[in-house]
Amino acid sequence: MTTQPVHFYQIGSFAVGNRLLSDDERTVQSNLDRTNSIDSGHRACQGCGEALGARYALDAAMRATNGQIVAVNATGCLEVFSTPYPETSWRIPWLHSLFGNAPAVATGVAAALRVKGNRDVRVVAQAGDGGTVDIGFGCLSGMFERNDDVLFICYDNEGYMNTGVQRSAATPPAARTATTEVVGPEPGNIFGQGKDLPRIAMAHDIPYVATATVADLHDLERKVERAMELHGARYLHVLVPCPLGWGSASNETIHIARLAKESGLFPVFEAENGKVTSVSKIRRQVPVEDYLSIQRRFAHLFGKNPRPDVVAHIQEMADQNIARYGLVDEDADSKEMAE
Amino acid sequence: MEIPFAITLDVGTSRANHTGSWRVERPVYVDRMPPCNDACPAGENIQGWLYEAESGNYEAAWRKLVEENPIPAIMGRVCFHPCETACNRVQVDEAVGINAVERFLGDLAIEKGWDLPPVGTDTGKRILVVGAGPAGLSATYHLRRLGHQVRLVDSAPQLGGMMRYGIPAYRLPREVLDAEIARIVAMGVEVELGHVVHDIDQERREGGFDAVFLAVGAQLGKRVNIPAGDSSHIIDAVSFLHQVADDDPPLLGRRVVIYGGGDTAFDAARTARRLGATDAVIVYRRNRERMGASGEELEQALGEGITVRWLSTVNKFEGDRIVLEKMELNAEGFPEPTGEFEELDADSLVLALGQDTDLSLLDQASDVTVEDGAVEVQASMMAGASGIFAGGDAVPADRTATVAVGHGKKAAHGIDDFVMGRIPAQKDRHELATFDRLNTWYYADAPRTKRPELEKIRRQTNFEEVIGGLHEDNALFEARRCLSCGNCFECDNCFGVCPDNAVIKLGPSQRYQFDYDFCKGCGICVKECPCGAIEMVPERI
Amino acid sequence: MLRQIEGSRAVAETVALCRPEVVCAYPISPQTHIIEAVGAMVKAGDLTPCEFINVESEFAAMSVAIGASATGARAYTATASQGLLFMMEAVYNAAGLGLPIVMTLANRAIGAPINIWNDHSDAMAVRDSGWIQLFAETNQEAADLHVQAFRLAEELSVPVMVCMDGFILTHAVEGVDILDQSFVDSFLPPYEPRQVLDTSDPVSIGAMVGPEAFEEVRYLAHLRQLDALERIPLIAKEFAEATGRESGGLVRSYRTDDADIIIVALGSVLGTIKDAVDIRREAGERVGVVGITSFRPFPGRAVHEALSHARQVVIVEKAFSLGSGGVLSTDVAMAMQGTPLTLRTVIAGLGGRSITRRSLEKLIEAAGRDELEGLTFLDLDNGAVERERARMSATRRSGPSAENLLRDRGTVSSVKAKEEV
Amino acid sequence: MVTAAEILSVAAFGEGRHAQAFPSFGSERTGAPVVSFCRIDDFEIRTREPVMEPDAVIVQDVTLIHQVDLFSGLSKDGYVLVNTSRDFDELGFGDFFSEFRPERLVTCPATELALELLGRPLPNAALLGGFAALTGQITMTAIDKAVRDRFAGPVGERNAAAAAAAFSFVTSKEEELARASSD
Repeated sequence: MTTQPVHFYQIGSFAVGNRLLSDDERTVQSNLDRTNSIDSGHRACQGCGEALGARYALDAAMRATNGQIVAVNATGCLEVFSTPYPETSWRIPWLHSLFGNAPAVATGVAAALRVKGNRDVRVVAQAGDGGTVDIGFGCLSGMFERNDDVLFICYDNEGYMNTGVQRSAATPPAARTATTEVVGPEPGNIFGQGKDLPRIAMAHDIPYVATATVADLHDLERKVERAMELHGARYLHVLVPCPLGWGSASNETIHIARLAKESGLFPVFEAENGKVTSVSKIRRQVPVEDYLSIQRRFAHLFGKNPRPDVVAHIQEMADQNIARYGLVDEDADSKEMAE
Repeated sequence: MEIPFAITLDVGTSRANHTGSWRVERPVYVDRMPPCNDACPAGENIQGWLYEAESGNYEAAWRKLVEENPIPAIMGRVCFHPCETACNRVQVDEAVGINAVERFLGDLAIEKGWDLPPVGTDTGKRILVVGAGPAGLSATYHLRRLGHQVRLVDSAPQLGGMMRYGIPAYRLPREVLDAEIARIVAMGVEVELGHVVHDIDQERREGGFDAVFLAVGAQLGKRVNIPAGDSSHIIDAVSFLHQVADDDPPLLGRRVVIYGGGDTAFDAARTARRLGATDAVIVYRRNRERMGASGEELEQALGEGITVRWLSTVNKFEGDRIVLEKMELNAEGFPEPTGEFEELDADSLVLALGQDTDLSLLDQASDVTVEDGAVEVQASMMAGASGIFAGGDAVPADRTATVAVGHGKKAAHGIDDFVMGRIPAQKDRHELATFDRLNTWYYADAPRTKRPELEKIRRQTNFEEVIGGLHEDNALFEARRCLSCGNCFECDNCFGVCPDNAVIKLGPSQRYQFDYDFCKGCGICVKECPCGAIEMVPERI
Repeated sequence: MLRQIEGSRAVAETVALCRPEVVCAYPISPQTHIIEAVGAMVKAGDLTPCEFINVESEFAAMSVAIGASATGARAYTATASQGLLFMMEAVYNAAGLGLPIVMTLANRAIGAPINIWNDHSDAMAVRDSGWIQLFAETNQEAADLHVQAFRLAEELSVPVMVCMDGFILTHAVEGVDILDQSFVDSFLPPYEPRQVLDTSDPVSIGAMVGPEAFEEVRYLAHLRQLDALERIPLIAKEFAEATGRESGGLVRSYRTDDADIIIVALGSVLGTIKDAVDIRREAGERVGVVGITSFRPFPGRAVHEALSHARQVVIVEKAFSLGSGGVLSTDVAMAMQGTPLTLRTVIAGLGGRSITRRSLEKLIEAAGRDELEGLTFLDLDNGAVERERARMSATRRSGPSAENLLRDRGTVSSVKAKEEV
Repeated sequence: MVTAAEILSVAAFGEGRHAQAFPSFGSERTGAPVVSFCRIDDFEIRTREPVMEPDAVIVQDVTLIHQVDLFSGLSKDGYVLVNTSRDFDELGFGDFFSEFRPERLVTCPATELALELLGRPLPNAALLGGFAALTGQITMTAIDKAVRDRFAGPVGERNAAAAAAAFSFVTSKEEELARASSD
């Protein structure tokens, strides 16, 4: 009974680590010997969710493969802030080619490793949402369709942040960006269905598709580890809030990611071979207002001329996710304990 | 490999870029005062000993506990645990069962025969402690640890004061009481029982004591004038309970009326039931809300078949009938007579209307102020400048054993300063770790399946001994429910959530430190610290 | 072994002899036969170990090659025309990263109007990308150049493009001597990457370089191109000694010793030009030919030496820079600075227009009479042009020129032709 | 047609001569009107221009003759082989070939022979057999070998048979003509 799972209830259950856990039960991030695949001195903004997400994901991948990781990077914030000559923050073999071709470059790396009989080294490709859902979309779909042995990670901050916060196909409705200004009768980003890449990826019937946020490290690391157990094309979509682009406080990054999940706006789940195999239930459900109202990119929905209609519309989107993935569980606690 | 110029770079080189210079605020680690510690009259470092208990290190936990309070097994039973009322966890699900864990640790210590910490090196100072109740025993313990010799006197034949003569055995088994007292006595204490001090100055002079601690308690049951026939049997609760404790219980008959609404009234009532009374009726002039005793006690009493007559006073007691007058509360909430009467069959009436202190021993004492039956004391618990200290029920404060234990500790340190000629050191308290400073997301609720069991145990704690306390596993569970308010419990959150790897983990129980070369001051660590043990402070720019 | 085979087949088999480890395929005429043949060899297990990857675009083809090359694999692909333009960004990137990829470019025109036939517009569009560009005159040379290309690319860590005229060479069936494996293995050592993604020695490849170093990076790349000017002739020489074949090199001269008119050109048209030259020589004209094999790096000195003794140089180009003129001509002009030489540019064979020996003879005659203008378009249908210009000036909505021109031409039946005679 | 030119070049190559075959490059779809060329020479062939003045024209698809100028550049001494079961008059050339040498003009039902011997309307091999018979520029042996190189096994057999059939068809036609003119 003393060995009852301290893990996921009681003191600091959801924290990164827990001194009461044995080493092998600990997250990668709680370990002194974590690789810090992306090291200090990078030029990301204060509170950058992408810098955090990248370290989380790659450190986990490093542990899962005993350090046998090669990373390919699309152009974007992550690439620019990590490798401005003469300094790089990467501690792993890393290749940047172009904005739109990361999946294909990764295919090439994987092919080279395969042809050289190097089975241990695994390939991770990473890009922001622009490099994934927009300019890199063709190559990504091709990589999926060929089922190349690549884990592709999208760090989704819902816009082109590196170029000064412009709209991408991952920008949510009503959000203000430099190319969807808050002017005219329908301020902010126009309503569209957006590109739901995780579901598009699932439609390729690839071995593994998962979503995660920087707010739940345990979940993120588990998913990276699962992805590394599998071969073929795998896709991980990580929500990484951007204080600069979202107009949020630098210390809110994780909090906002959490609200995105708890409101249902960002469903966290995993799927194998095109079928959903698990979802992270909402633990403390919040209305979308809680999420929207602390981001200046949505300020116009609550300002002088508030737009309850738009907020309601966004709430509908959240409710649709909740229904689609069954995010709300009557007995959330015990569910969460069961996990 | 010889790498191409500029296009290709050697790994990790960005550490040359000290992004700490971007910072306008810096995070710093702090320790805050947890509300439980803050609320504990005995000044226990509750968060501290729970921290040890969490890892199953019970002896360390117990040792931390007895730093402040030498009688945890007793307190784990009789304390009304204001700590749990203050506990921040109330706002997550429900309070941590601190009292239950305390009792568990106390009992375990007795079972394992752990010794109290060693006595301090002899200072040659002699201290007289008058009264061997919780205050006296607590003072004795702390004085011995400070290296002073202690003479402990009490008028009663046994040590324990009200813990023995006021609190019934079903709440505090005598073997527990004896065991914890014996541990203190074993520290080397001159004990004289059945000794009544008449003149404190004389006693001090003759004994050559450097200081005196008065912990005489309040053993005189208040009496009121109730018209009664000669045959009618009236007794005050203090005497009643004392006689029970002496195994010489008075005969009260089958129908007992207890007059009063405090803890003592309930102790008396429940004791009467245990002595065979079929009807034990508590008569109280106010209503439930204004009752002195804890709701917990009321529940337990009602559970035992005791009945309460609210808003009633005893008007007279003739033969086997008591006449009650109905009362009503006025605007200020004071009870006023209504002129309505009713009758109640009774064989005896127990008066539980509060206690008075016998301070006659101070009559000769110079510059000691006694105001409505209590000794005026300063922060150091010294009454005047004479080296006479007082605590427990003898001074104006809540009359609980826990308060008394706290007084004893405080007085011991006051006495220490006094006899060693030290100016009392000003202890600055940490800022309070309020709930709003916590990030409770990181604390999961206990699984629903587990809760009933825990609640049962929490309820049992102050209840009949026939039902035991926590056992090791659920004690561990309970301890681990602690939020560690305001004090780092090494959850690695700051270490993990820093986007700049600017937190250095120092290893087990070494906590962390910030790497200000790289910390950009984003503040995520502060926001995501579960227990609020980090704060942002402006940089000097 | 000498065989009568299609040019694409000859190239495919030679590429296979070079043991490429990763080959990316995306179909576009007239390159398709090459990649099909390589794919078949991989699938049949005749080329192994090799990963043959069917990609979703040319952009992906070059990107896959980039990833493979950076991981230490010998990478190959082929493309043409629009395909090259679609992969353009990656083409520059491969060169910028110094990855020794070899690519066959089956030269083809660029639309609109869409046109699948041969000219050199595609090669010219990427001449500044940092790739070495070698032009093949025959299928034999096209095949041989690939072996030299891999050697050169890997020695210098620079990507190499072997340009061969679409259809004219790729689809022509003629005698080609296919090298044997043992020779290729001895000529082309295994790929030793200059930089590689290696978990035991990690580096970050593809950093962002700002103003403080970008110019130096570019200059260093330029110096590598100059190194290539040294290596190309040596590799060709070594190749010639082993095979007895004059394949590759920087420039090749034909009957220029006493020539006062020299025709300069790239690729397969050189054969027809040589025939025309022989005929004009019989008529007593002192005319010769200089073929340029290495277009990038441009062998300025070699060109200067080959031409300086002539009186007039006529550059026959299968591409031109609209609004300016010849592309090759500009490079030649740079090489001939300070000489009294007369330079004439002739644009010919655009979009697959046949360059006939007849027309070339006329051209040479005209040159001999000093009648060539600075810029001439060979066999241009001036009538059609004039009619279209008239249409355009007459009506705003005159419709697309291409279609109008076709309508002008119409089709002629055998019988009608006869009647017109 | 592309295949025919290629096989012819291979046949010539087989006889130790230089040969060059290439299509008039068009879309890769079969069926689209295609012209392809073959040069045979005793010296290296350098030119890349299309054949402007053919010595012989083989018409595989007779329906084209009224759409495209098939015979431009063909000298009066040129050879013409048309894939049809009809004769030139029936094709409606009128006096188009009046100045040509009649023994160098022949029609041959290559497609019908192919259908008969291959079971598929692929007249290439047959036309080459006819060409060998008509021109004597290439031996039937070389054609036979080239055809068998191009098509393996039974398919090769049948194509070779079709070529042979056409060869004898044209040969006998030529002999008829010779007799007729000698009469």
